[in-house]
Amino acid sequence: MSETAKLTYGGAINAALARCLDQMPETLLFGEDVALPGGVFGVTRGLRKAYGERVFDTPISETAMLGAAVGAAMMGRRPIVEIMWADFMLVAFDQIVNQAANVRYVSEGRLSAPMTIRTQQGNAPGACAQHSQNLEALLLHVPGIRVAMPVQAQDAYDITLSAVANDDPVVVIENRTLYAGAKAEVQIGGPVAPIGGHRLRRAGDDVTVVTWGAIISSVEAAVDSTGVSADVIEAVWLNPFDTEAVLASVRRTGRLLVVHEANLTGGFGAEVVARVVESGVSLRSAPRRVGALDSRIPAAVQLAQAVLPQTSTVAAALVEITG
Amino acid sequence: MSETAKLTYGGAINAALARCLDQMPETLLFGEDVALPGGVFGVTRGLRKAYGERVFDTPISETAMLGAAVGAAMMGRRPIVEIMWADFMLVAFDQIVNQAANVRYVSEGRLSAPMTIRTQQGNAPGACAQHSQNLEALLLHVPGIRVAMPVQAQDAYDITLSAVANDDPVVVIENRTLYAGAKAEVQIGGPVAPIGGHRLRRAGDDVTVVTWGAIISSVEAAVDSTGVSADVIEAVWLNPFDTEAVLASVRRTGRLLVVHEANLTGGFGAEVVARVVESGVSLRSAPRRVGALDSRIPAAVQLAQAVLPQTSTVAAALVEITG
Amino acid sequence: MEPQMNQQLADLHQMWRIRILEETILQLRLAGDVVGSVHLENGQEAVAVGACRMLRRPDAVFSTYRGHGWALARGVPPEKILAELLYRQTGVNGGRGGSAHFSAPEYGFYGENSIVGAGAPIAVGAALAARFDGSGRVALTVFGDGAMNQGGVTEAMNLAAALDLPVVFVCENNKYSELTPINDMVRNPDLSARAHALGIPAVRLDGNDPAQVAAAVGLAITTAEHGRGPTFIEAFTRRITGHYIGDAQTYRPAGELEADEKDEPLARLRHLPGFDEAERRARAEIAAATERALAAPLTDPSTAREHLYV
Amino acid sequence: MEPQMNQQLADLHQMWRIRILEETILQLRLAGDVVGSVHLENGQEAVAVGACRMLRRPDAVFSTYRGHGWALARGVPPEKILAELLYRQTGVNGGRGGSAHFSAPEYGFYGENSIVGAGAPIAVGAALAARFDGSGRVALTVFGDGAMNQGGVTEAMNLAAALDLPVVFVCENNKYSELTPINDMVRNPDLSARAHALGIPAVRLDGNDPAQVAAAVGLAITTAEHGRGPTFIEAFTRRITGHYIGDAQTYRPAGELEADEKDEPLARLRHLPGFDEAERRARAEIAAATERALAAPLTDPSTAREHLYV
Ligand SMILES: Cc1ncc(C[n+]2csc(CCOP(=O)(O)OP(=O)(O)O)c2C)c(N)n1
Ligand SMILES: Cc1ncc(C[n+]2csc(CCOP(=O)(O)OP(=O)(O)O)c2C)c(N)n1
Ligand SMILES: [Mg+2]
Ligand SMILES: [Mg+2]
Repeated sequence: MSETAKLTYGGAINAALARCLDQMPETLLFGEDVALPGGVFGVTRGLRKAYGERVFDTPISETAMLGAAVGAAMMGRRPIVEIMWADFMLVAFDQIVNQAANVRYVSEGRLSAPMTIRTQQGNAPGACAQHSQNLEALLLHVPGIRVAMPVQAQDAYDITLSAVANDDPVVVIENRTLYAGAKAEVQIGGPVAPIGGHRLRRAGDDVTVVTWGAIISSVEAAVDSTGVSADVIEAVWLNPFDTEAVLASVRRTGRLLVVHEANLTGGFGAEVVARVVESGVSLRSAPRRVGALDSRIPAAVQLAQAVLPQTSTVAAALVEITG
Repeated sequence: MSETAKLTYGGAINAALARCLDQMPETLLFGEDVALPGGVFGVTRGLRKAYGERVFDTPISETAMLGAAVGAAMMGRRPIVEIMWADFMLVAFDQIVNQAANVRYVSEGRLSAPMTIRTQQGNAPGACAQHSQNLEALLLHVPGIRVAMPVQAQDAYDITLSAVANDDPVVVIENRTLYAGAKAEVQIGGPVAPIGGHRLRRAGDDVTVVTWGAIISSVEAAVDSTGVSADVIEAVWLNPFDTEAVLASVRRTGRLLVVHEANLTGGFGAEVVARVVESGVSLRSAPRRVGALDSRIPAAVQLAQAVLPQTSTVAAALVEITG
Repeated sequence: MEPQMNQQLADLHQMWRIRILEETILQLRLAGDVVGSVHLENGQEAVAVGACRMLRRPDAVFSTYRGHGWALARGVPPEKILAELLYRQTGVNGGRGGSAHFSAPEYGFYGENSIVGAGAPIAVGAALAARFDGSGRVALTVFGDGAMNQGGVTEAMNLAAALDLPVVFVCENNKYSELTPINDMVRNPDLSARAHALGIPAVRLDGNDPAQVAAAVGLAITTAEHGRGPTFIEAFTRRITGHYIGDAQTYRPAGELEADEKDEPLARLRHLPGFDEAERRARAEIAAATERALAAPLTDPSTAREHLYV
Repeated sequence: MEPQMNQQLADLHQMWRIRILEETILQLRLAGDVVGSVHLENGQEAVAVGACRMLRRPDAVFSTYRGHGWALARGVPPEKILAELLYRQTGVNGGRGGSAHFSAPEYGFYGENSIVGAGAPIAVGAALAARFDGSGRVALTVFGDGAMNQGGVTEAMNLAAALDLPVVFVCENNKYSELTPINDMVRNPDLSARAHALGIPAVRLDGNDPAQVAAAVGLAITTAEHGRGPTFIEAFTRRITGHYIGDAQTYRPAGELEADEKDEPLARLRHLPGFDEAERRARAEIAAATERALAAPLTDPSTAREHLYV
């Protein structure tokens, strides 16, 4: 039964998690401060009360948390584990890359790990270098893991459901700057979509812009302010990545700009560019990437601004590539 | 005083480490089984005996080992730490990405972390999925870390020295299939080069092949067997990456093939392709990448062969791109 | 025969099966039929045998790379193990796992792990699942002395203790981590003290005696069944082969290996009347299994891309 | 005055300096001059003050994100700390570290760390360096109760114990990890037992009493100087502000915060004759420092790319 509700991004995730806990009895939800406190960003508020012991707090032990998710998933549970900041994955990256990712393949399909890792990433004013990274590219090089990055409340709702319902490990990367934003009309209770797909955020003819994550607001602002006629493809799912949609658009526009908040070198933007040019599609100008400089992220806001991509950088790239 | 010696790849690293310990009193060498046993591959044989307590064994505690390297380096030591398999970095990735990489930048240059991480990677017949990965791309997305990948004995010697002498964290990725190979004439004792640069392994006109790691032997075999006239650029240093050399070659050949053993999606090959096409250099055909399929690596040799790039795959790509 | 004697003979037979399986694997490896990294558990058989005979159907075992014997003791047919190491279609994972990373969930063997310590948190997850799935499962994870220094093992033990989860942590203390003595890598050689400190009941015992191991695992299961959570067992044992094939064991003090060979679980039982008979039966079984495994077709390489995702 | 009294007044003054520094930071944060994540250590000042007064020049402190007071107690001028949080050129790192990740090695403050537990292995490295550099350095690392459950901390303690390295592990047990009580996350509330189990001498003490902390740290330094390696100190204390700014502390049982406020280190010393005077001096100092910090120029954004590599 589909209905709509006015929800923030965080509220949409909360609603999706509630639905998962409600309709999939094999779900578990755990992480640091997620249960009794309801999450440091309030995203899991009320879920412990509503769903009892299936929602619980853990020690500050990311390796044990992720390992426990792998093991519980192997046994048929559907754990949803929160890693409070994407940066913290790195203390336990083995459990994602060497463990979760291998379960299905190495067992020849006899085992699986239907687990969801919720985390959030990115820079916000004043965050330190250890709380500012955009790490999706690390995950996107790992076969066996799915990755999504919702930005709109509706996507946050839908993708959370699709991720939890999927039978492989999925990392859903949220963004804390969005949690408490404006409320939006969110369709809830509809059918659960399979994973994958993209969102077309702007339609245009002169350039294809591929982007993901919270920086899409800069991209939209840049498109709107420059008046460039752009197809803006939001890759809400990065694995599986909708290469076909990008190619179809570039075939039409003949130009490609990729924008991400992560630093450029080795970012997933390179993969998008490589796939497009390998396809042999003919381009009217050289493809471009906009991302953070290859730097650590300073805490100082004015310094971070100099490192991270800004609306003006995106606008300049749009003008240049179409000019 | 430069002289030459006949050394295996492993022997060349051993000689370089001995020279570091000898000439740089602030060096330390540690890791699992590196001291008394001389390393599970014998690479550090004899060093404990020759250099005493500065060479020592550690518990199976990669986080503590890498953290200890960071801390000792901050204090002016020059630790060389061995991570036995690149796959094992992942239990302690935080100490590389969130700790070592940040030391200089976040302290505004007041601190530094002149440490070297030696590890080895890649598939060898029968290795399991957790001992087969090629993980350079993960490191190459991390600003603040340098990365090299020597294949020839001379490079192994030179790069080890350059890495240890460098004042930033450097990861030297070796390959265990090379350690006990044929001996080669190695120039030892010469001046220590700064980090960076590439090696031109074949010179030719019709295609630029950029590659790194042990797979270069497949690349060379493919070039030789197809008779394609190829510039083969070995990126022994991946960070800093010698973009200029690649561009100069592609400007001449008009074609680009990148070959790596790591799986394609999100591999560093994408970055190389992106840099080349972003430069606007005009290409005679679409660039191509050859790498492992996006898969986990099966233990079964015949399955691994189906997943990993083979000489025949490289040869086919060479013929196709130049044909 | 008395029941105790029956049990001893049953254990003996199981230990012989493991020993001969391992010896067979060694031969296959030396002959080049098996390639790559292989870790044998010769000398350590009593831990697997003592523990697995107490486990019930729903229980789940998580071992390390040194896991062939654990799989066998758990009931995985030797042919399927050998076929796995030989990369045959009939292997438990069609050769994708290989010696160091195979699993056979249909026998309660949830797999080896080649990352030191990484199986412990995963076992905790299997125990967590048991809290909700009504299976009554107890998860048993086995790792070495050296693995105690991998942070994730402490995290796993603490999580199991904090949540009262039904986990049996078995530490096979064989004195060495690869080529390095554990006692050079810790200050306090009593590894069980770490479990104690986390509030986990812990016992140290002779891991070359299957009866002692079985008793402790039995108690651990009861503890878990009563909702009282995890138990830690430090089982002293010795491997009488190298860490890997080709390990010359030069790190062993003079005489140690000889002493270990006298004290290994099979040597201890040489006096038993059924000793030779148990060996014969095991040899026959493993030989037949080897023949069948070798005769099975290699897994088709065209399947290599399957099973990455659902 | 007797020396003891002198010491008490000196400690009191130091604690006031920290308290007022933190209060000032809170005001700056609420006013929007400081932005982002800020973790105050109100109520926990006695640990930093007791410990740092025992440290010698070459010693190295590694704290967490809750480190302003540790830096101050180590001798970093308040102006440089405030300027750091205000992203000024005159900040200890020109604003690159910010509240949660700054360092000032010239004062023996090797920095905060915002990854729970990550500072412990790094401190072990600083102690390792001391074995070879003739500095006589002791490395002190401080972390919270919750950090004890991060595997790297156990690894670090074991490595220090195995190598007899001069490290002081200080665990500030303030009962909470963010919003979650530590006693819900462990079975054995005695965290020092974990150090004991690793063979590390461990002590539990009243962390609101600088004298107790100082005595323990002094002993730890002597232990380290004699080549006997690490010491673990579990210092009980309470933070009387939220974990982060904006934390409403709804997770606190009724009456707890009030009790904590009565028992916090400054409240305990209210009877001392020099109490008000110490506060006045501290206020004047921090106010002047704040003024200077606010007047300093913001770090030039054009420098943002510098210092990534040598
Ligand atoms: C995280 C990690 N570090 C290092 C290794 C390499 N390694 C494999 S086995 C081993 C020794 C393990 O010793 P122990 O835990 O005592 O087990 P045993 O082999 O003696 O059964 C090491 C260091 C690994 N596999 N994983
Ligand atoms: C590896 C990691 N996991 C989680 C966090 C988020 N986090 C920051 S502070 C904190 C609580 C730490 O509690 P404790 O160690 O008791 O220190 P306290 O804040 O009480 O001083 C958590 C979970 C983190 N920074 N790093
Ligand atoms: Mg061992
Ligand atoms: Mg705390």
